[in-house]
Amino acid sequence: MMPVLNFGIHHQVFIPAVPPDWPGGFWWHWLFFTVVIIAFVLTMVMGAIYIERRGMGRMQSRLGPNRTGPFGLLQPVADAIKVLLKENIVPVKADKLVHWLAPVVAFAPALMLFAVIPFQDGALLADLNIGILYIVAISSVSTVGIFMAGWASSNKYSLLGAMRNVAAIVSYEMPLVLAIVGVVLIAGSLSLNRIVIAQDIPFILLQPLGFFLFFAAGCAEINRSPFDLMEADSEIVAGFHTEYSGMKFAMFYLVEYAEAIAIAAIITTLFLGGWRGPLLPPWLWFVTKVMAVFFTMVWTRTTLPRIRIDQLMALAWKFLLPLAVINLIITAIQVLASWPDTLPWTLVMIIVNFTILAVLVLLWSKFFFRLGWGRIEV
Amino acid sequence: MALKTEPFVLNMGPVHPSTHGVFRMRTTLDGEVVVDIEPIFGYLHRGVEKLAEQRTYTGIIPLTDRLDYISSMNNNLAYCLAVEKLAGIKVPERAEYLRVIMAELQRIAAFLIAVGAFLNDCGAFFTPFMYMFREREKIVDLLEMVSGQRLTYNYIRVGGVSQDIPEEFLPALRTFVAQMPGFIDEYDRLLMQNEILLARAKGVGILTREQAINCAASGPVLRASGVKWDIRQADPYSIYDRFEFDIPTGTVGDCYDRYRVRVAEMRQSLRIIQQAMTQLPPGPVKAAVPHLIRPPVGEAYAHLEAPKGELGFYLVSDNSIAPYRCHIRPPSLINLTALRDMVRGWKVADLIVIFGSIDITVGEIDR
Amino acid sequence: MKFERYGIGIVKGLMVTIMHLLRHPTVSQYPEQRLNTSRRIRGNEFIWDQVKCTGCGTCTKACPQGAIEIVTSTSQEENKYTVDKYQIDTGYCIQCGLCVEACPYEALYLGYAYECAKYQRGELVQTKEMMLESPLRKASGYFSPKRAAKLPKQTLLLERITEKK
Amino acid sequence: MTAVLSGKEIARQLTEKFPESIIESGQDYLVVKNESLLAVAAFLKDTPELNFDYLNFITAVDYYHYFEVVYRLSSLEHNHSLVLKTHCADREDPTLPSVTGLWQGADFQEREIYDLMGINFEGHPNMKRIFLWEGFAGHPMRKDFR
Repeated sequence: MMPVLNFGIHHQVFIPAVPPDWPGGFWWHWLFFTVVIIAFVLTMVMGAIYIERRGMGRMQSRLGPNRTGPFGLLQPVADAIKVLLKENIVPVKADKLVHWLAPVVAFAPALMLFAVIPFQDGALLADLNIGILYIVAISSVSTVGIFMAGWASSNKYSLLGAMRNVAAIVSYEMPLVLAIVGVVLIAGSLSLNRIVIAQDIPFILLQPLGFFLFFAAGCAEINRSPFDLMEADSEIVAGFHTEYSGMKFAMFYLVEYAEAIAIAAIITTLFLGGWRGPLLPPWLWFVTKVMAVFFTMVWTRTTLPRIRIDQLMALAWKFLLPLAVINLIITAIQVLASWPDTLPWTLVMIIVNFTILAVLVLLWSKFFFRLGWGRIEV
Repeated sequence: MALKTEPFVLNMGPVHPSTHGVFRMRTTLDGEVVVDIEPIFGYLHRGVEKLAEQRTYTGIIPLTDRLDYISSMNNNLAYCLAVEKLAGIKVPERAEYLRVIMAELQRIAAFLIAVGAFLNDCGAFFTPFMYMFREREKIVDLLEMVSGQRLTYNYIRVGGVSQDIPEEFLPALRTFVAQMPGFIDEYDRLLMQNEILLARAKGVGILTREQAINCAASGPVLRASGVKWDIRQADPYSIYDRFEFDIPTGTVGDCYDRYRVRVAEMRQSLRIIQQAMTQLPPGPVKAAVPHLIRPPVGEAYAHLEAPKGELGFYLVSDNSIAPYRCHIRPPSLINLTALRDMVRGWKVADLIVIFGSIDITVGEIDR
Repeated sequence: MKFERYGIGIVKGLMVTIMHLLRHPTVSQYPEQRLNTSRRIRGNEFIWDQVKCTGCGTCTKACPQGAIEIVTSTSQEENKYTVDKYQIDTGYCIQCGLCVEACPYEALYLGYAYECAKYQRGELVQTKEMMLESPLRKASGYFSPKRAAKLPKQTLLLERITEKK
Repeated sequence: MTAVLSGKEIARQLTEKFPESIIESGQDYLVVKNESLLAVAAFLKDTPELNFDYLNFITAVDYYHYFEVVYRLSSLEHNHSLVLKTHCADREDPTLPSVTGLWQGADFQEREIYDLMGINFEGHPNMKRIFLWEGFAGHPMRKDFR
């Protein structure tokens, strides 16, 4: 049975990983979804760039790009063409091979993330039963590419940016994973499709603290503001891609947005009910939710200043990590207690969970969280 | 700190997004920590002081526009005060009031840029900058209306101002003064209590009271360190003794205090404009001053409270049509004296924030 | 227990930015939408009045940049100079307006136009034939209230934006 | 209003303490010998009733046969000011003691004077050109600079 054509049926039955009996086996499926994913990612990135630039423009009391095409819709295309036609400049002292390889290494994992994200019920490249583990494993591989870029550029700004990025990823992986575990506990599966199916009510209501932690850690992971230290333009010029131009820069630009879309898609899948929703077709629900999450990222980027590297670390280890552990324990207790799945009990749960969020965040920031000293005697 | 690391040198600038012009800092970093910095100037050196020795007294006014190019009116005023002191020229009443209005409008505009750029350095992605520029645009509109230029106003003359304000100026100014406090409140809401900004700016880059005085810091930098010293009240020039206003001061002398002092000063400037607007008398706007001024032999120092600090002109006359020596006391340059002590031990990110909170204009540093 | 610092500031800031989505943008679309400049704009053209100019050269002395060149010869009939050559290098000009201010006969004005970029430096030199007033080359109202009154009113951002507050 | 202290008044106090240090004194200025500059400056800064803790600016004026270096001092506490001057006759290698030890604010200004006027300040921690590049010939603010 091929999941491509039979959306919404196969999830009750466990599907063994045997090749279907049509010619080509999994290859058609693979080909179809690879094309779909690349098209989807590229389109979504363009949409994201458009939303980011226009939305940010309007929030900053200006218009944003509005000259290319109707409402400036073709601006991402124009940007892409411009960047393709640019000269590719490589610094003389750069490590040529690594410099060339870095964008590719960064770009591939960003695409690979989408392999396990369900666009509709069962509509995904590989319904891995360890989907979320796969995501956790793959999402930090981009860092290798970014560090390669920073190292190979032989530029001190690039190196600083790359170092910051590695430090941030290493720290933020922990609360990120722990926040996911809460969801996995409730859903009882590691497969993203199963998690979506388990969400009769979006998990943001059952896991508000988990959502908050995941959003913060996710933003840090993909270096969106206020955690955009690795390309902090006012401090280290452009961070790791200072020395990149032309198509290679475009790749990094693409990675940045593809990762943002990926995180938004994961948040949608884990917390917002994925493709589920009334009236509209599932894929439209999915895209809408992704864009809504992305808009929130744009919104925070427009408003918030950037935090410092030691504060970033402090936030990860002293704030997000303990809260994530507490969240995990509370979720485990809730799951073990196995509250009845009826409406009044669910409402109580929602209220309890939000209260826990508010109380924990306030208590922690008031009594336990200290940023520490910023100055070091030299 | 058992890990032994090797410091490296990073040249920040002259082309860098947040060095506010062509300014260069030769920083020695140990990882992210700033071990040492050496500011390097001179990329915008135009020899204004030497040029001034070859120009007529009136011809220097356009030059002063180009010192601190975001507060041209204050520069014009400082220079004209010095020449008036040197030549003993009395300025008509109306001109004095117009000067005060223009100088205060310019001060608000300059502080808007200072605060916007500071918040931008903190990493707020251009949003405060854009909002501040929107307000500055309104001021620039007003100043364009009276002077005909948007940046280098060249409006204040020796013995008054170049021409009277047009009749549509006062109503527009009234609207502006009525609107502006609302906008300042909005900026306060935007970032004043933001936790991230507090974490980034509070306690960062502390300049103690003693050191601020010893380093001859002036303006908001000095006041943020808790020194109640504003030349408008300490040594009133023009007609500032007729207005009521407070001097906002900080307590700690960190970046956040400097930011807060600037925002508070905008409100005080609005108060001054409001008073000046209501008291504005009719009359001539320029004293009878010859085209080529020949002040008697002597010297004069006139200083005023520019947005950056104490801006002074030290003029020596030899009774010719050009000054024998024209020295400019640049507040931006002197405020930077303490930069090294302020940033040592902080991170690179703090270096940018501290530097942004001092608020310099390279046109004035290098002259 | 004060809750001032625990997220309230961030939420306030987020509210300010999101509210701006509902406001008018403050920008103008330049080539299509032109705002009126100040009536006293010091544009980068010069308008020279052939009749009023006596060739006294005050403007040359007043110019801090030395951008004005004037060559005169004494005329036999009238008690006045004839201006043989009068040219301003707007490449040197800094639009300070001191020449206009200095002119005792109101013979020199700054232009109202501001789009006078040229491709070559030589084209920036304005000779006396080029500087005559014409409907295409309007004079600005700088130091001339009479002319200023005829020019269109300046667009102010203050009035153009209809935001609340 | 900042009170301008009479140079003559200060000169009287100074001659008691440092005899033969004053060259000339006027209504609002005071010219001291350059060898006693540091002592006078320290006295002006540290005497409680004078307390000149704020150095407004330093500049130098070239009078062809000598350089005049001008220090304008203020007291933020008492709100008074004084112009202190000193002369430097040597044109080839003019040297003055640096006041950076007393007022750190003199740092960049002394470097500026060294750069543009060519007056060497002894005791300055980092005496090198500030605006012009190393290796620039001459000092442009001198009147005979071509």
